[in-house]
Parts: sequence; C-alpha cells; structure tokens
Amino acid sequence: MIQEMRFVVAYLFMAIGVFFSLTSVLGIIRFPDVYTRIHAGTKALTGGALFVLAGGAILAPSWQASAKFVLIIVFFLITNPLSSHAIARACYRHGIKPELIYKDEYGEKISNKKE
Amino acid sequence: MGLLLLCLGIGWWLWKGVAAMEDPEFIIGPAAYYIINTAEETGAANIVAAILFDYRGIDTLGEASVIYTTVCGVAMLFSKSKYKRSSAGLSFIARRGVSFLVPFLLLYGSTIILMGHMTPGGGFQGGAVFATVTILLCIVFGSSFEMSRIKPKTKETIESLGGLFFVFLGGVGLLAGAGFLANTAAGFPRGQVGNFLSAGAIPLLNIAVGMKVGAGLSTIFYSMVRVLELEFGEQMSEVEGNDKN
Amino acid sequence: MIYVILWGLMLAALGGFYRVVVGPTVPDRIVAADAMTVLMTTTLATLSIVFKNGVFLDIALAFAILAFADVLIMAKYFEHGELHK
Amino acid sequence: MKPKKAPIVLFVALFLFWALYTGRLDFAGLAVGGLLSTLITWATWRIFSPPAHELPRNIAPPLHFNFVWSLMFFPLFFWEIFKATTQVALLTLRPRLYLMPGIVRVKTNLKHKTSLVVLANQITLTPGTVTVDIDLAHHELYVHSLNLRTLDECAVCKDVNRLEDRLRRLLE
Repeated sequence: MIQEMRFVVAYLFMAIGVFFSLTSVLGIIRFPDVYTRIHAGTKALTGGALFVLAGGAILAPSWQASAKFVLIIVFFLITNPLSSHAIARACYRHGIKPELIYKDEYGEKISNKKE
Repeated sequence: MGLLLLCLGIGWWLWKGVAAMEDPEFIIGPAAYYIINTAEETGAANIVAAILFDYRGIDTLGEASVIYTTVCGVAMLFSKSKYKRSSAGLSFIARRGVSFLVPFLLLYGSTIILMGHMTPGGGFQGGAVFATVTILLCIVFGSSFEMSRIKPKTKETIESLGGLFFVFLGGVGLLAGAGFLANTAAGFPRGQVGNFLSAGAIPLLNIAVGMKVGAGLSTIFYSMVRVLELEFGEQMSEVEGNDKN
Repeated sequence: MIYVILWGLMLAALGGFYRVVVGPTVPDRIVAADAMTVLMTTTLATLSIVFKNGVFLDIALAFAILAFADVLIMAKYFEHGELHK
Repeated sequence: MKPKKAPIVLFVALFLFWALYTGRLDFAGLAVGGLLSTLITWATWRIFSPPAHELPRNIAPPLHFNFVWSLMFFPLFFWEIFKATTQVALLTLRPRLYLMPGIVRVKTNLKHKTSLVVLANQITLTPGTVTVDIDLAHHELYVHSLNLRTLDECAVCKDVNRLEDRLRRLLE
C-alpha cells in the first residue's frame, strides 16, 4: 500500500515537472525578445527540473541515490538564477535593446554613467 | 521538418544502442573475461579504472605524458610576453555565488579522484573538474585574482610532481621484482572490493594523474587565453571602463 | 510510464533545439542551449531510474557543473567582447 | 556570520556534502571525508567568508541564521517557485500574449551585501521578475519584470519588499 502510494506521488510529481518543462520551452519559442525568454528559460525550467528530480528522489531505490537527487536540486537552485542573471546583464551591456518595453530605468542609469 | 526527422532518427538509434547494453549476449570476447575476473584479480570495483591503471598502466603513463608535452609545446610557442593580468570580471552577484560554490566543487573533484577505483571517474575526470574551478575563478574574478592565489609556477610544479609520483609508483614494482607498474604482484595490498583501501596502487596512481591533468589543463587554458588577448587586445581596449561594479 | 516522462523531456529539448537553430541573436541561442542542458541533466537523472544504475547520477552532476561554467564563459565573452582583458 | 564562525560552518557543510554524495558511513569513508574537508576549509575559507572591507563592524551587523524562522521560510520559498512556474505556464498557453515588460529600480533596506545577493537570486526565482543588475553603492536592484501591471506606481517593488522582509528575518 505504502509502496503504491509512493509510486503514485512520484509519477504525479514527474508528470507536473514534464508539463512545466514543455510549457517553458513553448515560452522560449513564443516570447518576443531575449529578456522575456530568459524569464521562461529560468523560472519554469527550474520548477520543472525540480519537480522531475523530486519525483526521482521519491522513486529512487536507495537513500544514497535520493541524496544525489537532492544534491542536484540544490545545485540547480543555486546556479540557475546566477547564470540567467549573468546572461541578462551581459545582453544589456552588449547593447541588445529589448523589443517590447514600457519602462526602462536601467538604461537611464547606464547612459548617465557614460556622460 | 527534415531536421526534426533526422533528430528523431538519431534519438531512436541511440536508444537502441543503450538498450542493447542490457542484453547479456552483447558481452562477448575479451569483455567477458574482464567483467568476470577484474574484481578478483585487482580488487577494484570499477573495471575501467582497473584496465587503465593495472592491465595497461604503461599506456596510461604515455597518455599522461601527452599532456606534459602539450603544456611544454604551448608554453614554448606562446612565450613572447609575461602573463598579463586583469581584474575584469562579472557582476557582484556572480562573484559571491561562485565563491560560495568553489569549496564544494573542489571537494567534488577530489571525491571523483579518490573514489576512482570504485565508482565512475578517476584521475582524468577529477583533474578536469579542478581545471574547471581555476577557469571559473579566472572568468568570474579576473585572471589577476586567480594568479595571485595559485601561481603559474606552482601549477607547473604540481604537474611535474604528479608525473614523478606516477613513475615512482611504477618503480616500486621494479624493486619488488615484478615488472614496471605491477600492482598486486608488487605487494600492494588488494583489500576488499568496494572498500576505500582496496585495489592496491590504483588510488595512488589516480591521485598522480589527477595532479597532472588538473595543473596541465589549467596551464594550457592560460596560455591560450593569452594568445587571444595578444590578437584582439588592441581592438577591444576602448570598451574598458564601464565595469566598476 | 517512465518512458512517457523521458519522451516528454526529449520533446522539450527538441523545442529548445529549434530556438538554438533559428534564434535571431546570440543570447537567444545561449538561453535555449542553457535550457537544453538543464533538460539533459534531468533526463540523465531519470535514466538512472530506468536502468537502475547510479552511474547516470554522477554524470548528471558533472554535466550540470560543466554547463554552468559554459554559460558563465559565454556571458563574459558577450559582456567584454573577449575572455581575458 | 562572524569571521571566526565561518570556517566551522564551511567544514560542516563540506562534510555533509561528502557524506551525502559518497553515501558511505563506515569509518574509512568518514575519516577520508573529514581529512579532505579540513584541508579544503583551510585552503578556501577566506574566499567563502566576506572579506573584511565588505563588512565594516560598526555599520553592518554580522550575518546570522535564524533556524526557527527557516522552518517557515523554505516552504514559502518553494511555494513562490511553484507560483512562478504556473504563472509562466499559463502565460505561454494563452493564444495571445499579454505582456507588459519593463526594467524597474527597486530600493532595498538590507544592510549586508551577501544577503543582497541572496535576495537577488530569490527574486529571479519568484513570479515575473529577473534581476538584471545590482548597485552596491546605493543598495539598489534593477529588476526586469514580465508584467508591470501599472506604469505609475511600482507594483514590483511591493513584491520585492515582501520577500525582503522574510529574508531579513532569516539572515539579519
């Protein structure tokens, strides 16, 4: 009984994670410019990977394997926001302007600095 | 559309290849011998490590010396100027995050090296992780920070020490009268398969190769990066000055 | 059941590959490639359950570390125009 | 975190990482892990802990970790990630995209620079916002938002300030 419960919960987590991954990739394809694509590529993908890996940790045969799943989750939680921040900043510094923007206070700061 | 079909086809083909590894009839010839006898003969649970460092240890010595030769060649080719230092790096968020990660990455690399005789990994892979750490430090903090922490001379010394250690371990076999790079025949304890202290000289050889590969790869990276800077440095000097965060 | 999960992840990676090929600017490609590496790591971890083999987990962690270093290197190259300045 | 406490915390974290990663609880494994952790702590704790010039004693209070509040903090954190993910999923599944992106400057009141970095990473993982840059001199963050909602007042700032209050209870 407990075993079946474990399977059901794990597959539920994994299914949610795959759904989130698919939608995030759809976002990467559909969104208009780089900055909005970074939104899709960071958040939804971190969430999706987190859910799939959590399902894997529940499903894993031994506690050593579960511990490795948890380590991969923690690694993603630390590095994914870091890398997306690095890409966003590099894009702006390189001079790629957002295609769709309503308010830009960062551009004002950079142009003030240059003058 | 054709691209999609190509991807699906390659994926299906790889999937068949991986699935075939489950088939017992897939294992024939010398592979069967190694799978059956390795653990008993060498005491190593990782068959690849046993083959690398025991059955064909001299080949591995040759492979490790390839890296040494490469380092020598690269250093001779590009030795026109001293290492130029710079402190340009990424933003403060990346700096703090990477400095938080660095100790864990170092421990991960040494784990791969030390567990090389039981789990996948070994000297070459762990050395690559160490080189990744130095490259990350150079990228995120700028090369002057990295070079002030780990001097280029130190790296060369570590690499040479690794090579010497490897040859010395081979010489122990000669002294015991069992041939160059002999493992259990030279009196190294075999131990219990799966324990830390097992497989005789294989963990020590892993450490030697790890020192050699880690130091060698990061030295190669620095030499290459210097070449990039010599070629493009003049064009890009005007972009400087907007990185004071 | 777990094969459905694997096929879903691979389909997602294929979508990322579309953006890598088409993407009008370089950072688009970097973002999509980063997404693909995350999906690949997840796929490797899931494969460890399919084959009941812990090897894939070690490979997944090492792959994640290398992918992270990759993205930072690309970001620095993009920000400064070169790696070492 | 006080400078003297930093190496101990680092050692414990490294040892935990070793035990979880290798999964060996016999004597030899733990002994090798302890030895390696000690070595790496000795080599790198200066990089790990904030340097002295970043932490003027009389202005910035030392970073500490509120354990009781962390029991409440982490479930909230994961709930925020879940919300962010569903938000992006719903956005992409609509036939028309309703986006109103923009980059906003957000002032924060956190005193410690390390907690600012944690806040920046947390902003990236929570709904609708990605940190673009950080201004250490004025303690400001530049946040790219997917949906500004209104142009006049800063709706994103309220979200960020809510996260900031939680983080201050955890770390300062």
